[in-house]
Order: sequence, then C-alpha cells, then structure tokens
Amino acid sequence: MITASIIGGSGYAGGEVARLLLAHPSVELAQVTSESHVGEYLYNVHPNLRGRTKLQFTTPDQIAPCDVLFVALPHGEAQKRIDALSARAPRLIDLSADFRLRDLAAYEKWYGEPHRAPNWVNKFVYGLPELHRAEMREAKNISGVGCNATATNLALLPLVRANLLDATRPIIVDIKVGSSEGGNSPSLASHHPERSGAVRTFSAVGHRHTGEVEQELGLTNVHLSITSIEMVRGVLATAHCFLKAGTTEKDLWRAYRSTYKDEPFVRIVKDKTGIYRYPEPKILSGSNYADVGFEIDEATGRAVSLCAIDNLMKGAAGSAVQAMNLMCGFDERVGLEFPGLHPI
Amino acid sequence: MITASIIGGSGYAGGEVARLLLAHPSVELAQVTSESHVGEYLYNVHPNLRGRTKLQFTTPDQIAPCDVLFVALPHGEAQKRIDALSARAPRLIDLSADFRLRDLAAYEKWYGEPHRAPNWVNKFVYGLPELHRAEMREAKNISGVGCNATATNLALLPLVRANLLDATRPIIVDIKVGSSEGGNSPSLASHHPERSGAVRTFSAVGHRHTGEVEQELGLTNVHLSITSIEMVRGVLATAHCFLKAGTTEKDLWRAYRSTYKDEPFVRIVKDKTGIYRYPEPKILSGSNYADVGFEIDEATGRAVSLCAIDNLMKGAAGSAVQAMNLMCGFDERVGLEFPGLHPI
Amino acid sequence: MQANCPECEAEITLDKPMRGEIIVCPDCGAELEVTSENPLALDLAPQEEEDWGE
Repeated sequence: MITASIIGGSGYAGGEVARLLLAHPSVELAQVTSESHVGEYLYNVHPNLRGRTKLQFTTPDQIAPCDVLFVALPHGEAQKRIDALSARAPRLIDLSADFRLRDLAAYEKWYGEPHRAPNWVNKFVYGLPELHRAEMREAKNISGVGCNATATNLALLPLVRANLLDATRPIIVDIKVGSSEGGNSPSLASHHPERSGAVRTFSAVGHRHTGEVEQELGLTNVHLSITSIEMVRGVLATAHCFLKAGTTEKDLWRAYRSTYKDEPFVRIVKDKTGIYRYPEPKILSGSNYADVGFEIDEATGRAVSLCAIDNLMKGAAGSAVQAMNLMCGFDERVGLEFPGLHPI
Repeated sequence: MITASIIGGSGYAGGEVARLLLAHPSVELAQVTSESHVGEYLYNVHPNLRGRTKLQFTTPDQIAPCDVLFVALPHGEAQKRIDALSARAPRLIDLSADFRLRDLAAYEKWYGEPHRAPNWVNKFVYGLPELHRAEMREAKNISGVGCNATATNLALLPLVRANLLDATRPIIVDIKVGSSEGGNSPSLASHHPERSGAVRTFSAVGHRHTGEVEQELGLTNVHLSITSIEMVRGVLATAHCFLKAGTTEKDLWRAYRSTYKDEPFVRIVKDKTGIYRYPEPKILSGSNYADVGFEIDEATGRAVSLCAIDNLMKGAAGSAVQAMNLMCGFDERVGLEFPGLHPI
Repeated sequence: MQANCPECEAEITLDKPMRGEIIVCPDCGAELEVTSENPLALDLAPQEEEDWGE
C-alpha cells in the first residue's frame, strides 16, 4: 500500500482524484486539503463520497509526508509553492497548467505572465500516457493534462504519427464542452437560467490549450475554438484537417489501429450500425476512456477526426491516477475500470 | 466463480446487469440473449460495454445451464415461460413485475389480466434486501423490484416500522422520474422534441407499483402519482404523510437511524449545509445507493419523507445483483461499489 | 470522549475536545460547540441560515 494526499481537494478535479483513490486497492488516501473548507467532511463538498470516507479537509501546512502528492490548486498556485510542495512527497502530480509547457516563452505567450518557477519546468513529464508512458514510469514529477488539449491530441495523434497531414493546410479543431470545465466557482455566466440550453461560443480563437497541442504534436498550424453546450461532463473535439493527396480510408484505419491497438483507455469508434457510431462524450462520464473516430472525403482529401472524453477523467483526474499507477509500478488500469453508463 | 446468464439482455435493465456482472470478481457472464439483436455484439446495444466484452447476443433457446439466471423480459413474458426458464439454473432472478405480487387478485387488479403461472407466485421472494434479506439468502427464486415502488417503500419504511403514521390519514407519494423508466422502445411521447424539458404528469392515479407498496408495507391508504421531468436516470419519491400527534424530529431521527444504520446501500441525507441537503437522484446515477431524508412540521404532524434512487440500479439491476450476492453467499456489496459521480 | 448531538442524537466521539471548539455533526450537519470537555458536552452553535433556494 502507498499513501497519497491531495492539495486543493475541494474542486471538481480534486474531488474526482479523491473518488478514484478511495476505491484504489493499493492506495490509502491520507489527507485532502482545502483552505476554504477546512474542518468540513469531504462529502460536504463532494456529496457522492458520503458514507465513503470520514476524512475532513485539512490545511495545506498540515500535510504529512506521503508517497504521492496530487496538487489540484487554482492556476498559478503550484508554481509559487513547488519547493514546499515537493518536499512532502518523492512523487508529485500537478493537475494544473503550471508545469505542462516546457518552453518558457510559450508559457508566457499563452498564460500572459512569466513563469515563477522556471527551473522546475524541465523536471516535469507531460502527463499523457499515450504519448509519454516510458518517461512517466521513471518520472518523479508529472504534469496534468489540459482537457481540450487531450481531446485534440488524441484526435490528431494517428494522423501525425502516420505523417498523413498536408502541412500546408491549417487544422481547425472545433471543440464542444460542458459546464464542469469552468470549475465549481459560480458566476452569472454559469447561473442556471443563463447557462441552461446555451450554445455559447466560449473561446473562438486563442485558447490556451493550443500551446500543449503544439508542444505534444509538433504542429504549428492548429487552431482551437470552444463552444459550451448543454452538458456537465464531456468534451467532443471535431478536428477538421486536410490529408496528403491519395490518402484512403484504409490508410486511416491502419494509422488509427497502429496508434491505439494496445492502448487500454483508447477505443476506436467508427461504426456502421447503432446510434453510437462515432465518439459520444455522454456515455464516457466517469470513465477514463477516450473514444476516437474519423471520416475521410477521399475526393478532396478532407478528413474529420473525432475524440470524446470526460474532461474530469481522461482530461484530468483519470489521467492523473493513470500517471500514479505508472510511477508506482501498478497495472495502469487499476482503479480506472468503471466503463461509463448507458443510458445516461 | 459462478456462471450467470441474462435472458432479455438488450433492454436498459438487462444492459445494467451485464455491466455489473462483467465487473463482478466472482461471476462469469456466460450468455446474454435477445431475440431482436441475435448475433450482434453486446456493445452495439450497450455502447458503454465496447472493449469490455466480445459476447454476442444469442437466442433464448441456446441458453446453456448456469448457476444464476437473470430474466429481464418485457412484462408478461416470464410468467409464460417460467417452467422452461427455471430448468436452466438452480437460481433465478426475474426483473419484471410478473412475480412481485403474492396475491393473485391484486395482480389481476393492477395488471388487468389473470396471472398465467399462479402456482409459481409463492415460490418467489420479493427482491428488496432492506425488507427480505434473510429470506433472500435462502431463496431459489427472487423477483425484481419496481423502481417507483422501491423509492416509496424505502421512504416510508422507517415510519411504518416505528409505527408513527396516523393510519386515518392518506399517504400521497408524488414521484419525479426520468425517461429511462420507459425502456428503450421509442414513441412520439419519448421523441426528443416532445420529451425534452417536459414536466409531464404521467400517471396521476392508479400507478401499478401501488400494489407492491401495499404488499410490502402493509398500508392500504397509499396513493402514487408520477411526473416525468428532465432526467434520464433517477427517481425522487416525495412521500406526504401525517404522523401521530406529538411526534418530534428526534423521534424521526431515531426511527430512520434504527431502520437504516446497518444498511450498506441506504444513506440518511438530511443536512443543514451544502447544496445537497436532501436526497438528490442525479448524483446516484450508476450507484446502488438509496438516499433517504425527511422533514416534519411538529405543529401539524405533517411529515415529508424523501427517497432518491437510480431506477436502473437500486430500482432494478443493482438490487438484482445484490440479490444474487445474497443467494450465493457473497459479500452483499461486491460489484456494487461505484459511488456515483459529482458533478454530473 | 463521546456525546450525542443535541439536534439528531448522533453519537459523536472526539479524541481531544477543546472547550469552545466548533465541530460539525457528521449526521445532520448542525454546528456544535464543545461546552465541556470531560464529560464531553455539546450545544447547538448559533448558525446563520445560508441562502438556500431557487
């Protein structure tokens, strides 16, 4: 058994990490901190955990040394306190965006301020197992993944690996997202009468996660646009791209299969029957799956690549627990077996 | 390890049984039948099971003998074929309403036709563990539970057991339900443009599940009304009742605690803080929990008792797997650990 | 040390109660004040009602 604690456990991602660790056979959830909810029971903030744990939120400075420390603080906080945080555990997983980008200039470009712990940036491995499994097994520090970036990365990875993309053409990724991406702090924009049923263009251009996509796929002409729709959990990335002349559907099957056939959490969903023929985020709620699909118009070389995930799972807490499993030498799937619900 | 098969596995309840059995450490899911989907893979009908099983639907007559047979056929079918069905396995769990009522006259009253297998009716134990745990451990045949009846039974049980109800006053149970109660066969009423956002009075009086509530609680003045709301999974039963003069809130705490303190799947939810102060069905989706709460107006003796469940889990497949665990001597909670999601 | 919640009679055990300390009842969420350490005594702490409702 190992011990794990969570710094910043009152948010949605921190709550998911707690849910997963409480059911993990090889982990004991030692402490969960929250400055705003000190002394309250976990289930006061995460009602699904009622009856599952008697743990109460403690303050960060009460964190005892443990084997793995999950950090789920608001953006910018981890980089301010990384020295103190990393002293508490030999292994650290930060779910925030603070240590995802290797290039400090890119960080300043996308996040509008210079990085506060530049010497730590290269001590982190980017936490997407489908891209960095080997390094993650040896890593001491792993960064979380951006949810929209993850859906985009997994949608485009087969095309990049098989070198099928026409580099002269832009890649447009139109991403549909749910309300839980905004976290649990309320605003007029998330006020139910305003948010319910919305089809809201949220970030038409310049979305921050573009930095991660450029870094992880080595692309320079990828453009993300986000639309919030009637959904709580879930991301569907629709990647519009142009392939090299003569590319066929069979080439795509070969590319997607070779990239994903051994991946425990990626399923190829391109079906001729049923009503779930392409990736559908709603049936992934709570699961760590990324469903990937595609179509091609061979006449024009235009292709659409699709990826659906649960932003709180494969896009955050699920990948973080997957990272812990890799770091600690556990089977990568342990604690992440929930397959999702249908109907939901 | 035991083997279990499902007759009628293409419906929502059958699909949930399959999901639970595929993840159950002591069960091998042998066969799943469906006359309409013979030869298709399970995940063609249950997309959340993609990658989880290679099983294909077989026809009922291909069912090989197994240890436990789950029957999830449309209403009226099980009673027609019970002799043939029960020959396939020493233990049988029927999720339909066919064998829930002990009284044949009551069956005919609520279901409008005489029972076709009257001599089998008394060979079944009613499958609600909170009411029949001891008998279920010894049972060979267990009937499933009605979802609306279960929410009503669990809401009223503490008041019945503590003998707090004023028998001269009617009990009105106003139940809010989701669309998955109607099963997976489409109709104009379930057509999205008609069903979305509906607040539809579905069964104002005379709901069939009343028979189960009368049978299991021994009440004669309980009246159910159903309203379908914007929800897929979930039931919230709001039971309006009048208590004997002088009953206090402390009496209620004592009654609810003594009824449910040792129940693994019932939680008392009556909280002064947070936004989930009373039972909330949406966070129970996929879990086997029944959350129960209450309030009392001591001046008038009026009380409201609340119960939230997932109609497909505690109201169907979850209780059925709980029944299997009891019948086979497994720990009752095995395979039913999923705590539900938040936010969802 | 053990005492019952004055609101819902839940059994509450505290290993190091301190007079004046505010705790939350695990069953009913009522805020309770430790008014005596040994024997342990708990009283309802004044709790302003949060805004709650549509």
